[in-house]
Amino acid sequence: MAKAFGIITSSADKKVAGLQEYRSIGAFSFLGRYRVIDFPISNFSNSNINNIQVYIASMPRSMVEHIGTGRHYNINSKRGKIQILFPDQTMANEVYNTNIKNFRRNIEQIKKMEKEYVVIAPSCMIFAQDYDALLQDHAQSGSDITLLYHKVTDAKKGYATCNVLDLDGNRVKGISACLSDKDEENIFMESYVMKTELLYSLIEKAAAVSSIYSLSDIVNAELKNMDVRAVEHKGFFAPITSLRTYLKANIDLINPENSDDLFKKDWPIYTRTTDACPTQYYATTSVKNSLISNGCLIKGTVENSVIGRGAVIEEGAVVKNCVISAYDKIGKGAVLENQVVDKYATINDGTKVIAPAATPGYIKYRDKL
Amino acid sequence: MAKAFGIITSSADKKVAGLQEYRSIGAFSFLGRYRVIDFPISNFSNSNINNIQVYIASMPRSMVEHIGTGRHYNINSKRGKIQILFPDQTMANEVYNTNIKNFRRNIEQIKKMEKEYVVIAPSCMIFAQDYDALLQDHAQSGSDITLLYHKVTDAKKGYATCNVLDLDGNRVKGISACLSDKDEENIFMESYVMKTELLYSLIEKAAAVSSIYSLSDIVNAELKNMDVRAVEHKGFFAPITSLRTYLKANIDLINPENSDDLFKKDWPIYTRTTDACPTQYYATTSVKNSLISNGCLIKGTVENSVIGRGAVIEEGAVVKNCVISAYDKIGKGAVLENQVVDKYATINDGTKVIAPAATPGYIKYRDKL
Amino acid sequence: MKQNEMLAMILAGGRGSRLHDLTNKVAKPAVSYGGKYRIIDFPLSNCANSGISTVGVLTQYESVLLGSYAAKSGLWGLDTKDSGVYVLPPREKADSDLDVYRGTADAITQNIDFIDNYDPEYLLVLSGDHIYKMNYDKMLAYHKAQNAAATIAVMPVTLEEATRFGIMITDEDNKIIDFEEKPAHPRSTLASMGIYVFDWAKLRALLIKDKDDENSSHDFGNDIIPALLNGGEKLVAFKFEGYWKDVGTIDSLWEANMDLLDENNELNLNDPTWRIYTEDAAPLPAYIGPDAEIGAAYITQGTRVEGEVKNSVIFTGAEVGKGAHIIDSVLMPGVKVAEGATVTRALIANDIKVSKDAVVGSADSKEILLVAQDV
Amino acid sequence: MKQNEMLAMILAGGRGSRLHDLTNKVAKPAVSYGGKYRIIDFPLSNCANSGISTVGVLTQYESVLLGSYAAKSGLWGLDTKDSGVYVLPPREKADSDLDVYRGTADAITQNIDFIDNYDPEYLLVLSGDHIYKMNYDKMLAYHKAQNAAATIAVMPVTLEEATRFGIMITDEDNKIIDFEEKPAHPRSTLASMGIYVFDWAKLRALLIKDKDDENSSHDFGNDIIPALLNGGEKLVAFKFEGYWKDVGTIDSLWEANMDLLDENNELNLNDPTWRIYTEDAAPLPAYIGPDAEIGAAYITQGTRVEGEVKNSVIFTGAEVGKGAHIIDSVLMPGVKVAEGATVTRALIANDIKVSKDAVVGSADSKEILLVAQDV
Repeated sequence: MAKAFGIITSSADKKVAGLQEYRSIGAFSFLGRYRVIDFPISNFSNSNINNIQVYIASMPRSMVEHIGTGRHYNINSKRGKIQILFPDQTMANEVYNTNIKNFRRNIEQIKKMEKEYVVIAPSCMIFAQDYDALLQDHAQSGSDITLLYHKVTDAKKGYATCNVLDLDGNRVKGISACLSDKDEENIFMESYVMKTELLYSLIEKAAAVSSIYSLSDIVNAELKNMDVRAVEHKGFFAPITSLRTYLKANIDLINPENSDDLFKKDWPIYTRTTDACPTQYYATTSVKNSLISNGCLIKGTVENSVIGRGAVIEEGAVVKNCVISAYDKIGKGAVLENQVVDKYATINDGTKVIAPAATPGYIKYRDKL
Repeated sequence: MAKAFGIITSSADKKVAGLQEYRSIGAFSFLGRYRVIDFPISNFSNSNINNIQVYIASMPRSMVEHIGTGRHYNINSKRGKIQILFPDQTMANEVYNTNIKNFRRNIEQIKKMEKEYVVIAPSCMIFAQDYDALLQDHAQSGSDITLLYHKVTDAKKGYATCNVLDLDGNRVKGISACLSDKDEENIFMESYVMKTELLYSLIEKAAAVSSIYSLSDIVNAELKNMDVRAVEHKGFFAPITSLRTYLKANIDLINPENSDDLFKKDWPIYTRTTDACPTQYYATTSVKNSLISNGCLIKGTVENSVIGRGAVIEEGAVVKNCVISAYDKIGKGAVLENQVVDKYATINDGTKVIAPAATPGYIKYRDKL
Repeated sequence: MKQNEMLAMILAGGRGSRLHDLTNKVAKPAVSYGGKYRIIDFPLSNCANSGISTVGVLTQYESVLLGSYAAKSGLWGLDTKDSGVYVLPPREKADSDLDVYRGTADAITQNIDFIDNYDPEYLLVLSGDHIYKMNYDKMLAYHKAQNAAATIAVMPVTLEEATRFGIMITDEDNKIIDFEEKPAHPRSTLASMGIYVFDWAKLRALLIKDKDDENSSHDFGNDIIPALLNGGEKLVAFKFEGYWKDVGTIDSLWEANMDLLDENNELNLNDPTWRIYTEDAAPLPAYIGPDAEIGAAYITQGTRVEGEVKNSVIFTGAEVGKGAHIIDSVLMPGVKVAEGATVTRALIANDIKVSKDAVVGSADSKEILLVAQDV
Repeated sequence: MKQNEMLAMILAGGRGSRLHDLTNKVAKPAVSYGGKYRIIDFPLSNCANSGISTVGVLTQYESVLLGSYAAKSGLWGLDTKDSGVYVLPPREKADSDLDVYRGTADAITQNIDFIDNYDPEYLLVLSGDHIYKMNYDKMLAYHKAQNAAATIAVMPVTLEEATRFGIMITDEDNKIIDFEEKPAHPRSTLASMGIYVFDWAKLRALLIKDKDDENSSHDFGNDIIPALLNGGEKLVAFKFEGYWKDVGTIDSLWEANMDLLDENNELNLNDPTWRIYTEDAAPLPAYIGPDAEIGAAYITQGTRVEGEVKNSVIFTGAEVGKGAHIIDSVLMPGVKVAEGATVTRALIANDIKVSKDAVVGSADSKEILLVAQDV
């Protein structure tokens, strides 16, 4: 039993065009059969952190149904608990909807945890991390807070709403928005390890200073008073911060080199099963370099794409560099390139929708076109 | 498998002083170990209605945790589902927060049900009802809608926010607020059986006529165009519409004559277990005519009261005609009469809080006095 | 149906010896089928979908894997407060020594105490090794409407097939007037599917009588059904139309898998109103590599295909290397076919490795090749 | 601990014949205790609370109730994706006939195939009929820190009691240097609690050797522990302090229930950090009638008390009529004591009815009266 409880923040500050109108990023489907929230929850479960609070900013239905009581995440319901925590009321002015406000609203639930440490992780980033190891490392270091970061060499692309860490060795000197024109940056993975007592005091301090402070703001403001240390994360890392990065994260993981790095035998990523049957392929099909979920009927051509559960790709349809979501129907002779097609959409026979890779298209939930 | 799905409405129009500041009526604890929502869910489960939608108006946390995936209500998770549905956003002006608005927000989920009939029940009323029998009765009658009512002889007391049915035989002539000065009234139990298609059309009609129409308003307005029939409910019935009726419903059910009528062997009321151990009674105790949940320590005097899980009644304390909630501590020599004490409250040694039966007192969640 | 109005007992003790090496380590009901399922998923999912709450699984031979699998009652949603799947091997009792189940009826007799705990009105007896979808609730409704002592599900077979089955001779009202086990000259083509609904009280009395009958083989077909008929009880036939398969041999197991390649196959595993539930291994979706060639195929998640797959069924965890060819074959769970290998008209058993450039099976073989050792 | 690093096997085959009529129909681990529990809830809850995922329950005699109870793995939260409680009676195998478990070690030997499925590093062997709370994860940590082949939980007893136990003689580092079964003249007062952590690989090899040893009784205490000691393996004692009770007799079962009347009893079932989980019967809270007289008592939900209850434990579903007196007694589940009856120093078995004005037991009796038939 770990000495920590886990918090998964809502990532309400990230904005992904289209998809996010219908659910929060944590509830986005991912790689055909997962949801983004499966990654942080599985990380906690695999790290023996069995008391998990998932903070939700809005549109909770799909998240509540997906998480359930957490049995499918291997959490013993008697010894552990996945608790879903809701905001009081969403404020019209979005700047007020901070994670600090959400923590304060649910402070009684945080106090019930009775664990010495807290580990905080975001709901919008795809990576594997052993938090138990990080926790032990943190306790040994004697630091006040340990933050996790990932070194990237393409900082100009795709990290627009992320923060970066300014480091002096492994000491954190500053946390700021990723606006630089450098290629190399230390992207802050919005993951914290600290004593629960310290989280209480930071929540109180943040509220005293500014109503719009988030946790990273108050940590940044308090850097001079605390020993805040950074640990570098190695391995696959993909923040979901835009439609383009969402599509890219999916397509990058078709490559077994990437997926073998994220999905390890001793680090299972759990999800809810839907009991779909295997996928049926037809004599007319051509499938290359793709991930195909169960329950599909594939008659057409699929390349470099991720196909969700129960999708139908009709004869002569061509799907390239796309994420096709669950229960989509792609009609005969339709052509899709660089598209994210939301669930239950119908692409009529012969429809062609092609976008450049840098600015992929989004096709709406239940849309017909 | 029943041909109907079930809807449990939020009862957001009822106002219970105190308790409701912390949770909706469905999430109120009841008889020490239940919650009010256990009654409508168990009614559906026992009636073989395994697809259940629970509509929530606000403060969903405790309801979400209590309901979980519904296994404890005997719902096979593969064949059935308890789905929790949330409002879009609570409107500042409460008149807008109608059940029709909540249905419209979640209309896609209603459409997925694919059942011929719908049974609608309130979350705020305590009674047992075989909806499968009512459904068959409805189908045979050929009526458009069947409503359930209970005949009372104390209509002046405790039904203030309920509606009454104006009947001609079993034909419904009108639905109106219970404002009469008569003692005998037919209290409308906010339970409906109708075809799902009719519910769709009523939802659309209501929205077209008035933004503040609730389901009962539109049914009332359409009475002349439809065959609406009423069926009388027999047996224990207690609407939770005020602090007084909440206290009364609890205390009435201490009496085995009432509890034997509500809790029948072939009609179990399911709830979530908390794994509390049995209750410890001491040599100093005196307990008369009370219901005592598990996990309590009882040293003092308890009369005509319902005691929730894990409560402590210290030596010399006197508790009469009260609902003591889970984890309350009643200090030495404290005296409570006609009080509803919310959870985790502490009554200090020697404190006396006495109210008349007609206007019981409420002691706040986590309060110390 | 009402909670525990009808209890189901699945006879899952068969050795399935005609499945050769496939059943060395697992009982036949635990054999894999259809990419991701085990055979016993079918009766268990049928029970769940028919609203049955309590299921006993009567195991006997090599049941450790079958037992631990069936015990995961949540896989079929049968883990609510008052439901469950209970694995029931033979056991020692106060009044009798430990003994194997002597026949299908004896397996029920030895578990009368278990059944009595639930006090059901009806008992449903099923076989654990048939592939089909069936609503037992409808069968129960028929049983009640006919006011029968026992109802037996039957399906029409050809006259030739009829010689291999228990055959029911019925009158125009589906009342069973006679019964023949594997008749040389069948008088009817209605074959028993081994699916029975009994009035529990009547069956119980009969089983207790049968228990000490030294001339009895303690079998439903041989002893219990004839005894009911002779006793003048009303037995009726419940006609089933649809896909039903007893996968008793390697050929029939292969064939049952191949049936799934036809989009319009009668079994229709893609029916959202009657799902077959099974263990979910939580792997990635199927990875189809850049050089893969996929023809008509049935492929489940957790597989990696980098070669050619035509007219084949690929089970969870199976892998097909670059330049490998899988033709008219079934790769059971965990099979690894290395680069350049060719597999034709074969059924490769669980976790078998086919080495680089190996050639397995042939297009001309009459029988399907079972590969149960690494090649 | 890591998933399946340590598997637990609970020996639950005891006939418990000294519990007389209480174990006619149920195995001893299924006997009721403490108002709402069964004895086996203790090792199972200890497993759940210690982070163990997979538990085998080795049943033998009259196990239908015990088997269906333990199979409800969700009661202890052991029904997550990769956890489970598996009921394992003796079973027929390809290479051996159906046979009872010949001893505690043989019960494990016959399930080596089950254990191998999970490939654990350590095996925890427990008894299914002891009442205690223990963190096995701490015991495992001790086992690892000591780098032992086996770790045995021991507790200090009096010299007199020591003659009834397996006694461990240890050096100053808790290393076991000798072992004596029920010694007439004990050399130590450290009694084995029948709780063992083994390195699975070492135990496995030893069990396979022991299996065919005709001189072996296939018992952990008699054969396996001595064999390890003689083989020069490091065995260490893990000292337990706290409440532990083997309720082998009616007197000790009554006593263990009476222990709960002391608010400061060492077992402390009211500890929120180490709950004992059990089946929840979903009844109403305890109803205490207008004329009831309650003294020191331990009463669970689903009971109705309208008479006097003093120094007694009242189990789920029990009822005490008006003017009845229950003194120094235990009413097991479902007991109905009618109006005016008096029960003193008695243990009334499940579902027994005590009729109007009956007088049962006496304040002067030396032994506790077991009432197992309606009176």
